Amino acid sequence: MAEITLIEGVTMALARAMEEDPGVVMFGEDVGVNGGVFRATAGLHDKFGDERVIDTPLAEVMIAGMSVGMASQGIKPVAEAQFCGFTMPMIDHIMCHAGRLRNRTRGRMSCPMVLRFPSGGGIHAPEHHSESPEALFAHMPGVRVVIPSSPSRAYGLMLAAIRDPDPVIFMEPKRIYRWQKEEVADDGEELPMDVCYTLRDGNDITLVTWGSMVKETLQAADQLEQQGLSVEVIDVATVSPLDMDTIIESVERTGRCVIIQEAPKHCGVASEIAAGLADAGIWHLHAPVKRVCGYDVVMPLYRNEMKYMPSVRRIVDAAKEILEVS
Amino acid sequence: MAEITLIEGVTMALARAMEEDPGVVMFGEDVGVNGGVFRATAGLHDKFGDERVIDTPLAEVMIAGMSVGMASQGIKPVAEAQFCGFTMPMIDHIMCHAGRLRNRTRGRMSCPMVLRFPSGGGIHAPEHHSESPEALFAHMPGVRVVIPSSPSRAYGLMLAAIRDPDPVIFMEPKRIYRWQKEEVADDGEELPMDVCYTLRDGNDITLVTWGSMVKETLQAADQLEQQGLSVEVIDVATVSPLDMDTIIESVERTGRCVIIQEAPKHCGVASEIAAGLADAGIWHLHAPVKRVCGYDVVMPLYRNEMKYMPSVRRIVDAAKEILEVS
Amino acid sequence: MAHTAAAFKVDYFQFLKPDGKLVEDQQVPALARDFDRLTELYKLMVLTRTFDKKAVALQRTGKLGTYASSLGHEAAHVAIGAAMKEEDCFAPMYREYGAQFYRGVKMSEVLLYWGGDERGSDFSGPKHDFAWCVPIATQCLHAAGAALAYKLKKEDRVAVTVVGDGGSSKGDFLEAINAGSAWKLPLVLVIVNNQWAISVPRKKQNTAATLAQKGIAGGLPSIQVDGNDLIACLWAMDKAVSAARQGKGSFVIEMITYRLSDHTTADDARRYRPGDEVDEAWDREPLKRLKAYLVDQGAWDEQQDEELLGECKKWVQQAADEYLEMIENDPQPVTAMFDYMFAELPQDLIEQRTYAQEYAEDGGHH
Amino acid sequence: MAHTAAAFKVDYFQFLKPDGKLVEDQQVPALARDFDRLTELYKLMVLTRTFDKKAVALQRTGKLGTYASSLGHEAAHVAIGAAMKEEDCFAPMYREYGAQFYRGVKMSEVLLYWGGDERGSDFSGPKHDFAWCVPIATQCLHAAGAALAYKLKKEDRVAVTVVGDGGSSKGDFLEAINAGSAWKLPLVLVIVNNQWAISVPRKKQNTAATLAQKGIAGGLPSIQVDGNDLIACLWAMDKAVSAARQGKGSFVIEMITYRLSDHTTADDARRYRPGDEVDEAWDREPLKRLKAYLVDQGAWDEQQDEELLGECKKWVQQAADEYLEMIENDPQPVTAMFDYMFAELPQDLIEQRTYAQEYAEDGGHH
Ligand SMILES: Cc1ncc(C[n+]2csc(CCOP(=O)(O)OP(=O)(O)O)c2C)c(N)n1
Ligand SMILES: Cc1ncc(C[n+]2csc(CCOP(=O)(O)OP(=O)(O)O)c2C)c(N)n1
Ligand SMILES: [Mg+2]
Ligand SMILES: [Mg+2]
Repeated sequence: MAEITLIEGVTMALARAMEEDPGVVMFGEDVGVNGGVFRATAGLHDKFGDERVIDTPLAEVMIAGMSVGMASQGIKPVAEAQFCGFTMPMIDHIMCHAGRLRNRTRGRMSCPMVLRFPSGGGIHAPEHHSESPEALFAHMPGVRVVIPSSPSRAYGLMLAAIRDPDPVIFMEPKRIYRWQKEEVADDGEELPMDVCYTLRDGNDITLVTWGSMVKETLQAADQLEQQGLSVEVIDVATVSPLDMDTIIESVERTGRCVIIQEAPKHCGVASEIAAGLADAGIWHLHAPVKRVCGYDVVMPLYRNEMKYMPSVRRIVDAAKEILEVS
Repeated sequence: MAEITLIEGVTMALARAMEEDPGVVMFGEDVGVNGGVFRATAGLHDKFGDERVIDTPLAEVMIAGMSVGMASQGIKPVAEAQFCGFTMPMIDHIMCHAGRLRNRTRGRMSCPMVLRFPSGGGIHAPEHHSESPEALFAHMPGVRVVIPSSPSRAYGLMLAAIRDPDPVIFMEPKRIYRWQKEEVADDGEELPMDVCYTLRDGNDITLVTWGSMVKETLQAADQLEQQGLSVEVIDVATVSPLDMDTIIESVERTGRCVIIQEAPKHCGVASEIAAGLADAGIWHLHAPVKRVCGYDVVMPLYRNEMKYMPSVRRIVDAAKEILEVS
Repeated sequence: MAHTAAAFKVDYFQFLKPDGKLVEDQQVPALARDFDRLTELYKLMVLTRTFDKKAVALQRTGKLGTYASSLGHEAAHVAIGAAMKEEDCFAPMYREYGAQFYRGVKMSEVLLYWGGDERGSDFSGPKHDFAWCVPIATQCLHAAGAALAYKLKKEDRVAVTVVGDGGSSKGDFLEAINAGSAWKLPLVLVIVNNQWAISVPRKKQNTAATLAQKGIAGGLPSIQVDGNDLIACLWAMDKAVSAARQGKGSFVIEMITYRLSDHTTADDARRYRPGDEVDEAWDREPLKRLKAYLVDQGAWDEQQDEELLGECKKWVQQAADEYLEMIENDPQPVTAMFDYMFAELPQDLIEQRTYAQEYAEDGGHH
Repeated sequence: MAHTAAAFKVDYFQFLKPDGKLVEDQQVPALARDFDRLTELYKLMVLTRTFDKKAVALQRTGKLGTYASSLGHEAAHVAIGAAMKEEDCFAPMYREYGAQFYRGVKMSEVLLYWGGDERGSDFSGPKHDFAWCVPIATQCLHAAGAALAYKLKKEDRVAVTVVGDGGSSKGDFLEAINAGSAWKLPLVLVIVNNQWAISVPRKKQNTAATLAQKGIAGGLPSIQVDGNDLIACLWAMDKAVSAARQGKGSFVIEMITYRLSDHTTADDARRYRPGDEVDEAWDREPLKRLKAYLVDQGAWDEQQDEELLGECKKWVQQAADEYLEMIENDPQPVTAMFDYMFAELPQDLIEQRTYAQEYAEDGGHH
């Protein structure tokens, strides 16, 4: 069993899915010979050839629109947007068609496609390469939104996404593409797309996050535990549909919750989680629900990008603030 | 002083703005001779001619992208998307450029444009004519999102939007375009775009809403008041930036809050408001914060559309549920 | 060094003149003599027009929502349907009923759709055809995707899509042309140029001589035909579909016709369109000329025509009855808005569905 | 009736051959004899290449972020800048430094931008020029909007935009062509076809003979030129810009060149591109041939060339020093990410700004 990185987990799942289903094709800019600008599709072109690993013209509306067309006719496109910022032109086809085809036709048609792309900041990339648009997709009915944060979850959730009979937005946290290695068996086992993953158990406070922020959140948990606290850490992983039950169950025990999100704060996924707690979780809260988020500004160019993102200190401070409330 | 409807308030403000600033132009499909499919630009073509009331080719990406270009070069486009569903192709230019031009260039350029469109359901329109996408725009840094719900607010906020030096998304709740008449003076007075509007004072519960749902919310408030309750009703009107202070101040008094939203629930603006209460408002809450929202499904075709939308009964029941909590 | 890197032209074809006579100055395709096929299609054109009238009447009496008429487009639409095989894929815009009827979509389904009931899009006709597409021109990319799917699966199938003169300005259509070129897709892109996009006239879309020439952007063969001439439309479609099927790639056809009706029943074209323009357009309309030709050739007569009209009215009435019966006695329950969102309903939607059932009485159809 | 509705062609122009000789078979434009202009532009081409080398070196040594080289594009870029007036508007993609230098953008600003500092886009040059545009082809519609603004304001100004062979597939570019046609905009659309879009070769964008023919979709005059021939590029640009300024509408020019570098410093072109293709392309590169021509005509000599190179290196080093000085000793504070979001900062951002200041030490540049 190999020790692999998150991006290698993606690649391993893609290869596996292509092997088990001849209808699965890769579809996007530079996914072919080049193997993707991050090498997520590396090796697939060699193995599966031009007709299954398809370099497209440079046109995101086309990539999304044709994926809808292909998906409806028995091909399973795994479309790639080269970077998060370039999914914006795709929103029309995702919102108006991918998430609606089944509903529109009362089940006569469906749209089993995956749109995958590297998301988030922190790798010194140019403008529009560092956004975290999960909240936009999560607000759209009819599409699932998945964000793995470990090699094994990348593998298991990607398999689930490709096998799913409905459209899945699969966001890859590029800052942690190569952060951690993990032993992952290429056993074809998928992971469920409707549960949160509890990474660490604790009783004093619940930290909820997803994507790259799992890194800082675990570091913050370490610091808090060094101070004698017991910290629960939940990786949401599937932001739509969202498993509020796991989060509420945790907050029932801890009474305190900080939600950590890289995206801008206003109308983000963190707000949805906090809103869920303000409703079903309220009787268990001992303190305000804090959100530690990106600011409501344009993601800065790379020299200041890490100042935009929630730091370990910001997380720890927010946690301490609500731990002081008795 | 004339008694006018909400849409007439829009038209009156457009005419006024065009008179006071020769750089203001209308830009969109059918806005010219036809005066817009809802007649929002009626009369403007006659008065201001082809060069200021501009029918465009049928291309939303173009309308948004050219508006950005015009706005950066001394013209103030008031762009129209014919219906809410057709703003999706515009998101790319709004998110990637309109909201960023000033920031990108450290203030060297700016993007004073308005994107206005009829929003929401309830008028028996075809598919894609009945969406409420405010949460998508509210999540984007650098753009304001405004939704008036009365003739006077339509007039005052539209003037503010056009005069604002930055981009404004102006959503017109089409279901109440002609619901109520109000005396509105064409006095050129704008309204602030950073405050909530308290429509009714009360002490037992706060109902928070915006757009067309103001109608059902006021009716629900009537019913609750008939039962001897004192109900505060807040029209958010400007969902980004959001004036949480007014809402929190109200909930400090009432201890109870229901938020009513036509859009799907998941990651909507209602969630942002509830999250704000879960943080800064938590000590004042006597009960869970309830959200009465559209379901997380595709807006149904018109025969079932009113079943999708929050009904007066759903609002009243939610209010009663949290009023029972002591 | 200067040389011509590439040269192109767009040819225009008309075989049947407005007066019902064949053009004299050129070879007319063999199908002009295929009276069986022509009368069959003539019948469908008459049915389509009869249906159209009924639908407008239903809307006017409050029994149907907004409806997009196909008045004047019958030759173009029927030709599109007639050139396709069942296994081909059609990605329509929203008014190509003639094509859809040919392919097996039921009239009652069209009514259900405009009557605000999703079941209208669960076609009896080809299960793989796309439903009506409201976001203009997006359907062109769905057709391109379908065409690529067939090519990858080595199936002998063609995707056909339609866009309007207005929609031809949209990036989706232009990207579909480019995709057709990039992959040599079995894709036929038809522009039904009816001169108006709601109130915006053709000349405001752009100042180019033709819309067909947009195909040249991708190097696609691109032609114009008289869209009121069934023979020209069908000849062009046959040619394009068979070229696509033979692996020769994509094709653009501009069919020049005229929208004789308002844009939809929600529109009032008198606000922006001169009446005499419409009157003149009636002289060129497609049914009259095809009938004149068939009668002239002895393939049809007045009595048959009257009988046909009577039958069409009967069928249309049946469809209307079916539709009205369904929405009155078998309306979709509130749960129907949940049940097709996903193959398997997620937990949060199960809960919302249960809650919605409690409020099933609220917000009835108004 | 069949007739040709419209006919088109795309002509190709080259005046200066790779060996530095003028073509013999045709009239060469007068500017081929304007040695003052040509040497001025040659100097800028050399400066651009010198800058490029330095920027790549800075990136390789960790002092600059990802950088998009302009190696091989110098003739195309410099010609674009040289044909414009100051009051015209340039909407670049991301590597047209030659054009920008001509217009007054400073080399240190280019470095600041790729160094991850927004101040690089606060150009010293024309304040109305658009900044670099990362979302491919979106700049084409900004240029079209600018052109419409000038037209509405009756200003004598032209908007010029550039897109790549890859970007020419995108709807934004195609809609901009259509807009140029619809309003007869003072708009020049340049396709700098360098044969590659990262790893995707020109032939995968589409199978058409030229990219220029996309302009035919809007009926725009559309030509191809040798993009390594400064004279051809400048002649075409002069012609297009002056036509636009005279109210004759929009123009499409495809400049055929070659990307001699990796796509950006983040790319390794050896993964997908045959080395001999690159070697051959070096034979056609733009600097060598212009220099040979100027030397041949007695307008330039080796000694001048050496001096020029020395000066260019000096200027480039100064720019690099300025850049490094600024990012080291005058970095943007954390508050800078708030201060340009709106003309007036809303309350919630004022609060976030204050909070951000408390954490100003965190997340330093890493
Ligand atoms: C993307 C989008 N924008 C706007 C509309 C609103 N709309 C519906 S039909 C129409 C005009 C279409 O004109 P054309 O393409 O010529 O087709 P026609 O209706 O004339 O057949 C418009 C603007 C829409 N449905 N979709
Ligand atoms: C909308 C969008 N999609 C994808 C990218 C990623 N990307 C950056 S440059 C590039 C290739 C551009 O090729 P081309 O247009 O030929 O220009 P060139 O870089 O060759 O000058 C791609 C795919 C992007 N910046 N924007
Ligand atoms: Mg039309
Ligand atoms: Mg290129």
